[in-house]
Amino acid sequence: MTQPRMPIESGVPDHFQYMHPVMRKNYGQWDWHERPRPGVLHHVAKSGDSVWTVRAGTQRQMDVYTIRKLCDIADQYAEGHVRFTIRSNIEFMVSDEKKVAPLIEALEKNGFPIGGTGNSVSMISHTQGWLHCDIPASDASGAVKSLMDELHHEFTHEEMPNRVRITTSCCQINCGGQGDIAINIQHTKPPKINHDLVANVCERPSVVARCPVAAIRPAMVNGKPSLEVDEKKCICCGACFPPCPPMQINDPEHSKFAIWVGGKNSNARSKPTFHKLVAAGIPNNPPRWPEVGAVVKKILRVYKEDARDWERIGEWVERIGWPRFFELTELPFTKYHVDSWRGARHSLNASAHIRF
Amino acid sequence: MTQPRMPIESGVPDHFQYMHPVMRKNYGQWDWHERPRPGVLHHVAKSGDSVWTVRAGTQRQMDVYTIRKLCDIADQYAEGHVRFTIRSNIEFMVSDEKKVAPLIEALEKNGFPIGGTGNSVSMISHTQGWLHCDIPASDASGAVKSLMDELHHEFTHEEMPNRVRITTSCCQINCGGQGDIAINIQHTKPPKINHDLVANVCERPSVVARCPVAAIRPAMVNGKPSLEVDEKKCICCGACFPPCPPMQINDPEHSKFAIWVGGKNSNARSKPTFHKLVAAGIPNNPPRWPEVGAVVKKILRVYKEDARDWERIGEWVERIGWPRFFELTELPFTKYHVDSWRGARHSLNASAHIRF
Amino acid sequence: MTKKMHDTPMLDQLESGPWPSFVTGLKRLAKDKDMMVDLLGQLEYSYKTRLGYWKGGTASVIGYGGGVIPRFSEVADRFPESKEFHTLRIMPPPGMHYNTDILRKFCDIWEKHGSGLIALHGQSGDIMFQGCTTEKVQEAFDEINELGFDMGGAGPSVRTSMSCVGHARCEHSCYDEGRAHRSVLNNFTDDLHRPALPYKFKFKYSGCANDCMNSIQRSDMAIIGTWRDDIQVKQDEVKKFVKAKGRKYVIDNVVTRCPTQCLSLNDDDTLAIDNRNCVKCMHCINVMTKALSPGKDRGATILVGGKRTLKIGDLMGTVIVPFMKLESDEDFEKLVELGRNIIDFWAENGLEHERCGEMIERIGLANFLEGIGLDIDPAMLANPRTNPFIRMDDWDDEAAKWKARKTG
Amino acid sequence: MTKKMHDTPMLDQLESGPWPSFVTGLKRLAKDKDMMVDLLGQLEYSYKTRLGYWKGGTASVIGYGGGVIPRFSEVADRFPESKEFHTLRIMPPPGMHYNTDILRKFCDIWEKHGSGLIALHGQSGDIMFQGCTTEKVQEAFDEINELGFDMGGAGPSVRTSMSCVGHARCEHSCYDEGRAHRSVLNNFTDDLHRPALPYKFKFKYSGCANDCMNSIQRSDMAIIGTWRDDIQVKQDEVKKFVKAKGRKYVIDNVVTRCPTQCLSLNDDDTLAIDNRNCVKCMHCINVMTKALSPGKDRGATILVGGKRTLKIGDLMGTVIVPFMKLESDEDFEKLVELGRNIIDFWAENGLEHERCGEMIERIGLANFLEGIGLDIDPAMLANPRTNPFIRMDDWDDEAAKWKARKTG
Ligand code: SRM
Ligand code: SRM
Ligand code: SRM
Ligand code: SRM
Ligand code: SF4
Ligand code: SF4
Ligand code: SF4
Ligand code: SF4
Ligand code: SF4
Ligand code: SF4
Ligand code: SF4
Ligand code: SF4
Repeated sequence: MTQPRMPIESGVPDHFQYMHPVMRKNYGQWDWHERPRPGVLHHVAKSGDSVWTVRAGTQRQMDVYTIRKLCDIADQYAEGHVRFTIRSNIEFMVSDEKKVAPLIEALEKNGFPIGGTGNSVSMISHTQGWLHCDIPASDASGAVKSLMDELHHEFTHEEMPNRVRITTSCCQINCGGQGDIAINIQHTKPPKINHDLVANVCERPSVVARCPVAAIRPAMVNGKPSLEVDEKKCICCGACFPPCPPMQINDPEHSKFAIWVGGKNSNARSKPTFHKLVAAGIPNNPPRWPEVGAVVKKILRVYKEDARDWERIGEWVERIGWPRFFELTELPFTKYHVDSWRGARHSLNASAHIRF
Repeated sequence: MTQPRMPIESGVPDHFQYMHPVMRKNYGQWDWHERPRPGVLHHVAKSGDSVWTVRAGTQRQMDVYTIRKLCDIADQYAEGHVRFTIRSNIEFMVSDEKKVAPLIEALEKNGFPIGGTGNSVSMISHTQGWLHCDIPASDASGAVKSLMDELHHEFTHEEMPNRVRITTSCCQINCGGQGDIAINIQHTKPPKINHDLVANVCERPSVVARCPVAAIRPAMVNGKPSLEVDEKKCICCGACFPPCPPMQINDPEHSKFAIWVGGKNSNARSKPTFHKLVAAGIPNNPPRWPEVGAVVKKILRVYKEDARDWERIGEWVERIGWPRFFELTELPFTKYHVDSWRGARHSLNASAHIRF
Repeated sequence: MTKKMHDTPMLDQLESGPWPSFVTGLKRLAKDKDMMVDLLGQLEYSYKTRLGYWKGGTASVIGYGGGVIPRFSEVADRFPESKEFHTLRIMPPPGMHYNTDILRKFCDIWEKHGSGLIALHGQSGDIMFQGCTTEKVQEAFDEINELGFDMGGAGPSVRTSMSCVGHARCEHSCYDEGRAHRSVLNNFTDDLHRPALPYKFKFKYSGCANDCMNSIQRSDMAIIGTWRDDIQVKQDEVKKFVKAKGRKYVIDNVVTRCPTQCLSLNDDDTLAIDNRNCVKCMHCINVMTKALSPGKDRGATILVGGKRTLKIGDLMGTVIVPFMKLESDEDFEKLVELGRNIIDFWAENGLEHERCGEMIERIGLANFLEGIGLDIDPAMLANPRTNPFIRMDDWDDEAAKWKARKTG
Repeated sequence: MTKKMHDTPMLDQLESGPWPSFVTGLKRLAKDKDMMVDLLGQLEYSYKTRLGYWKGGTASVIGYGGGVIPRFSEVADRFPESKEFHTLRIMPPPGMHYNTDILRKFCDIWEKHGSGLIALHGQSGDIMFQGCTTEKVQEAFDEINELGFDMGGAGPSVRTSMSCVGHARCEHSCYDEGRAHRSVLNNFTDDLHRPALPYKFKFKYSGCANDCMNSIQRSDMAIIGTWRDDIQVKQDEVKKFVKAKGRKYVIDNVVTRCPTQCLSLNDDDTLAIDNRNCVKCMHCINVMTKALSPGKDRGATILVGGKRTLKIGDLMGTVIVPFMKLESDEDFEKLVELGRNIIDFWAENGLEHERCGEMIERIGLANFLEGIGLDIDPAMLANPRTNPFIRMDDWDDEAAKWKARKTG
């Protein structure tokens, strides 16, 4: 037997080797930019150099044929360099404005939508779902595809008051993070325990420790060491499931979708904010999740009509107030919107500020 | 023996019987007001009636001679009616503008300062202290008198950016409430327990329950039931002292003053806010507490110079930022300013918003 | 009468300076009252040793469980004449209006039965007759009571209440504070006079969001005036104001200060108001008192749970009724009933020494509202929850309730 | 190669519509790969039953403890060819720049050893080579590694990092994100490849406060560009902008949107900036990209503790270094050292499965700062404490420290 190959612990590779030459040349020396049209950025360096970027949507989970197709386009119409954005959009850089139109044409012909810039709805942050993850209650690829189909116009046009960043998460862990709109699985029933498996599969003390509300107790069931859940305490968060798969939280019926709005990571104008619950109890309905799409589109429509330029969704609601948000979106307001977690008092209206 | 007299449970008396007739006549029908000079309000009713109010400071804890003197003035220069404000200022109402000047003259001659209106520093909210309370670590009457002596000019003039409402509290219970500036006792050492007395005086279980951090345990000391305090946990709040006087929290040396700014009850512009710690470790130094006065005056001076019209102290700091507040006031910033209580995360800077 | 004054070198220093001196007042009383001679002595002793020397105990009047704050001296051996120095808390009229006649009567009674020291007023609003022996408490109270004044609150009870001058002299007032104050409090005299609640419960009444009574933070139930329709604008007065102060002043001090950016100064110096987004904060009305006034459809917002700091940290009151009309007899009855429901629920569910706001923090606002039979409303929130930590398997039922309310 | 496709009526519906379809991609791969035939079968089965069928297990490469996400099918009896479907997480270059050459090489390797499915990129930034048997993991990795790419993070370790396009193409960029990214990460390869920390630890790099990497909320340590001096203004460009857009547009969209009201449009259409109160939020610069730019004295703000929701609720990162220069070699070494100190302290004091932010919440920011040897600063706070619940008998010493720092 040969020596096993030990990894070359090279870490993060050098980016300059792959970077478009104009970007490399003007690294750290950019001056300003403009958006000639949706999906296109024009950056001007202090040296006077320009680079045009064309941004296109992808399905993220790409087969090699799709990637090669994108490479072909890059080689033929761009200058052989691409980059990807945090939202799995692909960007082609060209140093000559004339190359922009043919590039766009090639991309569109091959089914890649051009957009995602400025005040558009960009690609939805994508997680794993049934395709790969071991804990999902829904699918990410399918849900994102369905939603992006519906939001195609909003991706390819810049008609929103400000950019809209949507995230999805296929379990309550929320690998998708905060979003202007976040579409997240919300379990609504405590886990059902498969007692036969607990003894073998779970480290019981660490599962017990994982529960945020101490609802899990070690217990003997049918003479075997297992666990039991205090269903009155359980907040159905699913935290017990990854370390202990027999604590089955996923349920075809009772794992629902919840929709949140007003998450914001940027510091522009207002400080970053977390997203807030606005709708729940939405069925997990593959392959196209029409009920989810309906709520998202309703929120987007109202935002588009009512918000001022540069107002992100959360900033807009902050100005018009939550009562009006629920009125305009016609979403039901329930006791579940009222925070009951630690520090809930910070979310109450501790003022006489009310809009009527 | 005669029958004991049972109380007439009359409750809150009718206010109309004591109200100035012009106010009674125009009850609920006022139209607008102006402040012709500091300490004087002119209210105009929809009927066209006017009432002039002259506001004067008092020592709150008044001897009957002082009260009778005020009554004499009211009878001679006003129209026999007065009211008191929430800040123990007295108000004389007259229906004729001509009466204002003589009234002011009489009040001033008798040592009652005219002011407390508009953008002045009004009378400090007054608590009991050593004069009457069973738990004070300082005196209220003396501290308020000393401070108001120093702030006399600010009471009689309207030179602040907005009104300034100062509160004092002679123990950490804080009967004085929130203030633009709050001057509160802050204990700095855990209570010393007088074990001999505990058995007789304290209901031990309720004292244990009163401690916010569960630092008190029942214990046997010298064979007698007593209590012990976990000094590592104890936050020196003094909550155990009222129900259990042997838990001596008051200390001539270690009960210090702390100063807080930015409390605001009104909803004008910004929502109401709590005051925030800015200075501590200030000696409890009767009879004139000069160190307290020095800090308060420093804060007021900077506020007066730097704030914009209508900005309350908290709103001003919110705009200029806390680093600049500490810079301008030259108050030391310490780790104790960093919240360590439940929900402390809400007080951290969860943004990249920083002024340099 | 003749007792020699103690040396009070520290207190003496408090006789100088421009502010009225309580020490001068105490000394004047001490001329006739030995009790005050020793009180001054004890106070000087406190100043010197930097410690207090009062302790509690019992003192009361027949028929009532509270309202007298008993004080016994721990240094009575040195200062025997002030060994008892109790305070009577007496409820003031709403708005703290008096005529000289009633004040003089108070003075006479207190000169006769007490120390002669009266605090106007305590931080909860009471007239505090301070300094009385156990023996004299009853007589003093009887005479005060005969004047039409009643005992205030102390202990775990409904407490004395305060209301702003409001309707009596303030153009901002959105409801009759005095009527609300008396309607509610005089329905709770039993809970006020006979302490039997988990802890204290305070009502405070402010006629508008300026909240001159600090109600949001210093009362368990705050009644704050507001309105639902448009701000009343006298555009001619706006123009005059702009003319007098200048456009820049108006923009910098009014327009840009609106918390929801709903003001805009038109080119013709009139003011445009986006009333839909006005949060009734009062600022613009405060600045332009002649030109602007609250709307005509007035009432109050009710907030619950304010208190100071011990033992979970300060609490602001938070909205539980966004708007309540306060005009008809029925309206005021509803207000009383609301207070009653809250106090009943809290009396049943509050722990010992747990204020209403602390209970709400413990059980959650939604449960509290359910307990007192109120519907939830988004106006009660700064924002909906930001965490998913909640079991909501009956979402559909809850959603249906909202829809029924909206259509019904 | 020849395995018959399963019926996938539900997935088939995802082939329509304007957005690129992953199903079409999977089907294309299935033409050559039986693994993908069964993968589609299992996925359709998930769609039908609305349940997932993957479980964890072990898969790794020699020399590393993490970076492969092992997936074994629970329905391998029905779909045997995809019974193993592991993912290799591979670290991208900063800014995710590629040329077609390297992408094509990835495709070739993955076509050979894996399923042919590559995700660009994972939410943590990894290139995810998805779908590999246990057997092939090593070979695939070896070839990728030979291209100069290294394994990403998984498990309780330092994780793969992301940095914005920044210096490469963005005029807002306040420091060299790529350099910072590589300097730090490549000093933590051991902690990245051999999971031995309490939990995951993520670094993210954004060149300015727009935070295009979501670093504040999605990383344990966020490095966000900023500046200390005045915003650079080209007043002639301001004038052009005002001319093009109109004064009203500029006032409504720039001036009134500044969070600290430090902008004012002069009468001559130039812009006045109160730089002292500017909080570097980026808004005005975003709107007037040609006229305004960050100042010249640039660097970064460091925030620590961001993460998503379990188990105490979402945490934002909070400031621990208001400003750090990032220019010289020493500056970057200091950044690495800071990361090292934080990770060391957390490794020692964090509980199992406790993120750094959760630890800070538990022990308090002041203790954390002391632990890592940083001085406190008011810029770290939204506001000082509002409660008095703290023992501070060594206030004087602490005050002296501040004074020494200020004068020293
Ligand atoms: C390419 C990308 C960075 C990268 O390295 O990949 C990027 C690039 C730019 N961002 Fe971004 N942002 C990118 C993700 C983000 C994100 C993160 C996200 O999408 O999850 C945010 C934070 C969103 C949030 O708050 O949750 C983000 C918040 C901003 C903002 C702040 C907007 C605001 O008002 O809140 C700006 C400023 C602006 O556009 O005015 C900005 C501005 C820009 C500029 C204009 C910077 C520049 O001068 O080059 C770039 C072009 C933007 C455009 O699309 O018009 N970028 N930007 C990312 C593109 C994502 C995509 O494909 O859609
Ligand atoms: C007399 C009094 C009510 C009473 O029933 O006793 C009162 C009376 C008025 N207040 Fe007040 N306020 C009174 C205590 C308060 C308090 C409570 C306190 O002092 O602790 C507050 C809340 C302070 C806080 O936020 O903590 C208060 C916050 C206001 C405000 C809001 C100011 C702001 O911008 O935040 C206004 C509006 C204004 O003046 O612009 C106001 C306005 C007024 C007006 C102008 C209302 C009117 O039109 O008549 C009255 C004359 C004010 C003046 O002094 O110039 N009043 N006012 C109180 C006088 C106290 C004193 O002797 O100093
Ligand atoms: C007299 C007064 C201060 C003054 O000089 O004005 C006062 C004095 C006392 N207060 Fe107070 N409080 C007074 C208004 C307040 C206020 C202000 C208010 O009502 O708006 C507050 C803050 C608001 C609140 O309710 O939270 C206040 C919060 C407290 C607390 C803390 C309550 C809490 O829930 O945290 C205590 C402690 C307790 O009750 O256990 C307290 C306890 C006390 C006791 C009874 C101390 C004790 O346990 O023995 C003091 C009796 C002093 C005495 O010898 O007369 N006092 N107390 C005020 C009542 C006079 C009156 O009836 O008008
Ligand atoms: C693959 C990926 C989603 C995707 O499709 O892009 C992902 C997938 C998983 N995440 Fe994640 N997370 C991914 C980015 C994130 C992010 C976003 C980020 O990094 O910016 C977050 C939120 C930020 C954060 O760190 O809080 C995130 C928060 C979590 C958490 C919650 C951590 C917490 O402290 O609350 C878990 C649970 C855990 O680690 O115990 C988790 C756990 C997982 C696990 C390992 C589930 C598990 O326990 O088995 C998932 C493996 C899926 C799979 O089969 O590959 N994942 N995860 C992302 C990583 C790809 C990559 O390496 O590039
Ligand atoms: S959100 Fe949940 S199910 Fe989806 S990839 Fe992340 S851990 Fe897996
Ligand atoms: S679902 Fe969450 S709350 Fe319920 S038992 Fe599991 S970990 Fe605990
Ligand atoms: S603040 Fe404390 S010491 Fe002062 S009166 Fe109130 S309870 Fe007594
Ligand atoms: S002072 Fe406060 S924290 Fe300390 S033992 Fe007493 S009640 Fe507990
Ligand atoms: S609270 Fe409002 S109504 Fe009452 S006195 Fe103050 S300003 Fe007038
Ligand atoms: S009352 Fe307040 S919120 Fe309403 S318009 Fe005036 S300033 Fe704006
Ligand atoms: S974070 Fe700032 S520097 Fe980086 S790409 Fe976004 S806008 Fe440019
Ligand atoms: S960067 Fe933000 S805070 Fe600074 S001047 Fe511009 S808008 Fe104001």
